[in-house]
Amino acid sequence: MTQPLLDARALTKRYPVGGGKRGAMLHAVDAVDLTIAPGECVGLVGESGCGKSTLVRLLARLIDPTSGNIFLDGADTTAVSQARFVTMPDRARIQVVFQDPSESLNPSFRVFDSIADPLKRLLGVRDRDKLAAQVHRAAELVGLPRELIERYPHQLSGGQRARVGIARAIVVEPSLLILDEPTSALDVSVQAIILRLLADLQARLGMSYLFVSHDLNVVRLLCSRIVVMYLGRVVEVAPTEELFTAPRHPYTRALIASIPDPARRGEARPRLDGSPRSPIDPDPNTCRFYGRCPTGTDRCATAMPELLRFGEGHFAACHFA
Amino acid sequence: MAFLWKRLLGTIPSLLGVIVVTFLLSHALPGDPAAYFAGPAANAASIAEVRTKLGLDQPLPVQFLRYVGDLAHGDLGNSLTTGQAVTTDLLQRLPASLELTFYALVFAVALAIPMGVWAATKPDSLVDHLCRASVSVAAAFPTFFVGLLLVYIFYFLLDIAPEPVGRLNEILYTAPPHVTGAYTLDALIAGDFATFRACLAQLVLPAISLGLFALAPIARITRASMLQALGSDFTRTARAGGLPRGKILITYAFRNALLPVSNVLGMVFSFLLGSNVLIEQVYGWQGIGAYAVTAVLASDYAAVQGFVLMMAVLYVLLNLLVDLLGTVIDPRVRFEA
Amino acid sequence: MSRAATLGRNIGHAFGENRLTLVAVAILLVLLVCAAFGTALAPYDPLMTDSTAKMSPPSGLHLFGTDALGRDILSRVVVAARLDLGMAISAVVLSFVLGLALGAVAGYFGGWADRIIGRLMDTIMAFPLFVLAMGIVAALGNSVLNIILATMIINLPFYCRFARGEVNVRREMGYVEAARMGGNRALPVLVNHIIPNILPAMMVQASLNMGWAILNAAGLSFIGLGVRPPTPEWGIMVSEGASFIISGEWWTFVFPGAALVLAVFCFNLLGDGLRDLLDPRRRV
Amino acid sequence: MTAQLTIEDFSLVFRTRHGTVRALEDVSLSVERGEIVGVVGESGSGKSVLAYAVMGLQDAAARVQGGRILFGGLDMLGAGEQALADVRGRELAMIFQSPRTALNPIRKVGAQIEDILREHANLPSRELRKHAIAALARVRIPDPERRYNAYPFELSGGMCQRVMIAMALACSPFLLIADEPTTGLDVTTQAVIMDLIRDMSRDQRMSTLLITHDLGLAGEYCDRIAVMHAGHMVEIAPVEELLSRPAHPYTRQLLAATPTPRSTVEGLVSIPGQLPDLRRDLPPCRFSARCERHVALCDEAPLPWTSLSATHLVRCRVPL
Repeated sequence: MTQPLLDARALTKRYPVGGGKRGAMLHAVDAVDLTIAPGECVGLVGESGCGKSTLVRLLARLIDPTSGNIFLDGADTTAVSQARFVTMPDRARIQVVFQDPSESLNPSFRVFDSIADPLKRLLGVRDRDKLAAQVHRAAELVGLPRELIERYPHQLSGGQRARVGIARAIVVEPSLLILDEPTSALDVSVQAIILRLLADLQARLGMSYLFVSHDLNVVRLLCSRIVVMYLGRVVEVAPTEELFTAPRHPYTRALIASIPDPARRGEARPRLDGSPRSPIDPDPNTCRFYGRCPTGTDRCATAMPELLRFGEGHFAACHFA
Repeated sequence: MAFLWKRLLGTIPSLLGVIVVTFLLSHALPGDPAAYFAGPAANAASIAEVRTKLGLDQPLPVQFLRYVGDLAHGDLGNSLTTGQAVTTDLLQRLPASLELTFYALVFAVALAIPMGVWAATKPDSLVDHLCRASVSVAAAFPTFFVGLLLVYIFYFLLDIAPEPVGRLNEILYTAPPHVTGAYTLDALIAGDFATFRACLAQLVLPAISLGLFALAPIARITRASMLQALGSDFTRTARAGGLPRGKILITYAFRNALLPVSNVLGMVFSFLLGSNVLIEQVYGWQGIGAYAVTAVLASDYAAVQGFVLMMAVLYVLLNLLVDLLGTVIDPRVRFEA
Repeated sequence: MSRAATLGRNIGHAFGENRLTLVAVAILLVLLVCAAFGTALAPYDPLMTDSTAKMSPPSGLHLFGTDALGRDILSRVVVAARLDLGMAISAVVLSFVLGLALGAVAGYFGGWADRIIGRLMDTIMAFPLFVLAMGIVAALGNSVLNIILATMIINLPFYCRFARGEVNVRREMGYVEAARMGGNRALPVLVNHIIPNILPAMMVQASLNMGWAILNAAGLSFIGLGVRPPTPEWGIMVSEGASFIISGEWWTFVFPGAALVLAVFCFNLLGDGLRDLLDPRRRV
Repeated sequence: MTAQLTIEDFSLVFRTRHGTVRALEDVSLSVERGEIVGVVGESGSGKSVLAYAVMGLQDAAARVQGGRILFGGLDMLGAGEQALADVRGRELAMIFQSPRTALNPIRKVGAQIEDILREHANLPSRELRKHAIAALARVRIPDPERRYNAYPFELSGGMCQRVMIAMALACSPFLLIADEPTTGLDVTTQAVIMDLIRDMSRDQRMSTLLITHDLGLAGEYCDRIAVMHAGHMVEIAPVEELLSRPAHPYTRQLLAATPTPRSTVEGLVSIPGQLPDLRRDLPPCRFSARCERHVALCDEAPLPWTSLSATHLVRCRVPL
């Protein structure tokens, strides 16, 4: 097997909460393992509050993990703090496209400056002509018309802003592009354009993608493998088709059953009711899904299920998978 | 009850900060306090004696402990001008200031809240514009200038207000027997309505001058938060539920609008207590503000420090009250504790 | 369309719609001219006493009348603009800069820096602010410089808290995280990406705060702190005139008081106008 | 069947500082007893404006330009504020998106339901609490007695939406308007809430108008779907027919742009161009500038409705 591009091991992030209960910790991300091969496109799904955003920020080295390591081409990036990582050459290799295009661009920067800033900072491009050439090339790649380059974000439409956000991320030619719900704020007609653009870019530039979304229908379009998170933990990893046809974890099943689908009108499908357990100081010996799970038994309350292999690239963390 | 205790404990850092600052102020005095306290006729020996007596030769932390120890005994030192203990002086004059501030606050709130609500229910109407204009104008007038203008107009020109000689014209009336220290209240307790009216008459102009400056922020925030509440999603829900207008206006909009209003009350108290000093000066009011001004001008440091400390403690307590009011209005605050 | 043109249109809009703001700006310019060239503009020497013209009411000779020492009140009011506006502007500028710096650090880094700065500001806010200013001037000594310092200190929490809040909100926004992804260290993120975007709102705060700073400085001199007679200053002039109310010589306190009101009112109007300009709901 | 709600040639504009926005033009739609009708469109299509207009809750800047809205026998546009308030909450109810902010944050949810009951249900005061708890129980809120005393901030988003539904259905209305009721909720919660809305309307023979941007969602839960584009209603048809044989070019493209469990990224169609600026002069067909089937006839006003069948209407000169 080739060396993965990104290899996260036992990644954990905890936040202290509120003064009252001294020492209480919010377990945002709990011992997550994740690998992404070069040129691979991995999807990450889960409900809000499941730790997707925290995991994205950890992998992007915007925050430091409480414990665990992130290897990039075998080199441990977590050996230095994120404050120092900012100036390392590897910084350019992981970039993020952020969720809301309207707040992911600096309102006082022109499009040109937004795209040029990482070039100057990360690659040290100073020469004006070279800078302009690279900015224009990135803009062209994302299909941004030339006349928009000198505009401010508030003069652009949502779709155009999304393109600028992508251009800014790919201009430094990253190896891994993390897409954090890149289309959730867009209308479907614009979403379709952006999704096609992303597929096209990946084919042309050969980057790896980590595509984060709450919409399984969107994730499956681009990704060959999908990671499902629940309350800070990975509960299932599987190749896309297999995840949809043979989901192992009860949460994944409920998630798939919840996708609105006119083809299955009126069918009685399993519903997932209630709300997740508290992420604050959860019992390490209880499955996080216990209590909401349709199949949970006493065993789930006393032993945390581990991720077990169920086939080629298919893992699930459930005693009854 | 848990949140009550939490709030009470929460004032401790503030009080501590206040004590440290007043201590630092007294030790940032230019020149030698010992020489100052020893008086003009002192020689080197007597100054040294005073220094030892006051503990000024000790290191700062020791002096601080001593300062805190004195405070714990209610000892704020002696005033040079009155010759009495500063604590006695201040406590004697405090009711006068509190009474004035209270009436000013009542005046401001009673006028500002209906004004703000009215303006918000008719945005961009004449009423709204008049409200905003008058509020802006009121905010621009220095309290001391308003005080003087009112005296000039209502006392000198129109002669309908009593002479600004403080709480009571003692040539015509005698002060009511001391119970609470607030003259209007004491006069009522004594059943002396003539004195009560006289006290009230004396209070009208200073209370209005003082209250006018508090009017603007309260009216402004009432209008703004009322507008916000009326435009909020939950007001829309109430309308979609076909609730009557009065219910929407009061139970839904106004109760929510009160939250930001109670939040600016802290700032309003800061204004009121500060401006109190100026108004007492203008009206010859025998409160702690006027006392402080005299002390400042006479370089009576112990009195000034005592005054600053007392005002700060008063302010911290008032803020605590506002905080508790907030918890009554907003369940979210209660549950945080 | 360039951003400058958009801004220009917005400014035109705000002023066109709100003539009052324009008037306020014009009056402020006049006051600033008085502050800059007061001595040259004033018809008389503001300190010159004239025993033949004590307490003369406003007339063609003395538009604002004269005071108890026969000094021309108009000249004194005009010349005082420099001191009054000077004290307020320097105090506001100081607290703006210091408050922005402290607030930005507290808001961006959080942690213990935030706790220390927050505690410091809480301590200042624990006092009724005018009372604290009195205490500071009384302790540090009776001088104009100390009035500025005291006014600066009591205004500091407003700027610090405002900046902290604004920075804190932006810290997690996409464009700031993108700037960090793009290789910006903490300082460039703050200076290039965050602060330029909060400056406009801070300026509005400053212009709204200016009137209050003027009132504070004038209030301190009214009770006899800081400025000493015979220096012309609005607060102290009102205070000097106060003793003549009972005898009806209104001009001695009305004109300097009116100057104060005018200055404060105009700054408040300017602040309101600027706020409308920035308000996203009105900008569309 | 009798129509519970009839909207006929309804037009509405917003007067703004920057010109008059022609938000809705000649919109017609009817909702039968017990029917679930979806109004689908992208942002800016006017679907929410329509919902608010039906409730009589439109913005102060809105001006009705023409048409009628009939609810039962009541002319909603001509009715006074008092008549509207009588109907709202009792016969006509609405639920909103972002349920957390749509509930009064400082009032117990039980009290908020009681407010509605007190106003419309004609119950003695001591019965209110019992009925409020029953309303909570009806929307399958576990432990309703305890939830009665909860404040909105103590409940999850999904739970708040159930409270909203309980409030809306407290007086068994004839028509429920649901404006993007599941936007911002997780997909699992969305399914639960939508099932609930469907079951409640089936059980009580209540008509439902579902406003959504999600064709998939409307496709699963509605009987009929109306598609809106730039303030026009462009197509109305029963669900199966609309999804399998869309007649309006916009509907077809919208369908092709919406990812389903069977779509591929190559198969995704993107709709060229943008929504027209509703403040400008507009052609009779507001989709014409984006339409590949555009012919000269399209620019001739007025744009008629074409009936493809008794139930399938399309507003296009050259339907598919």
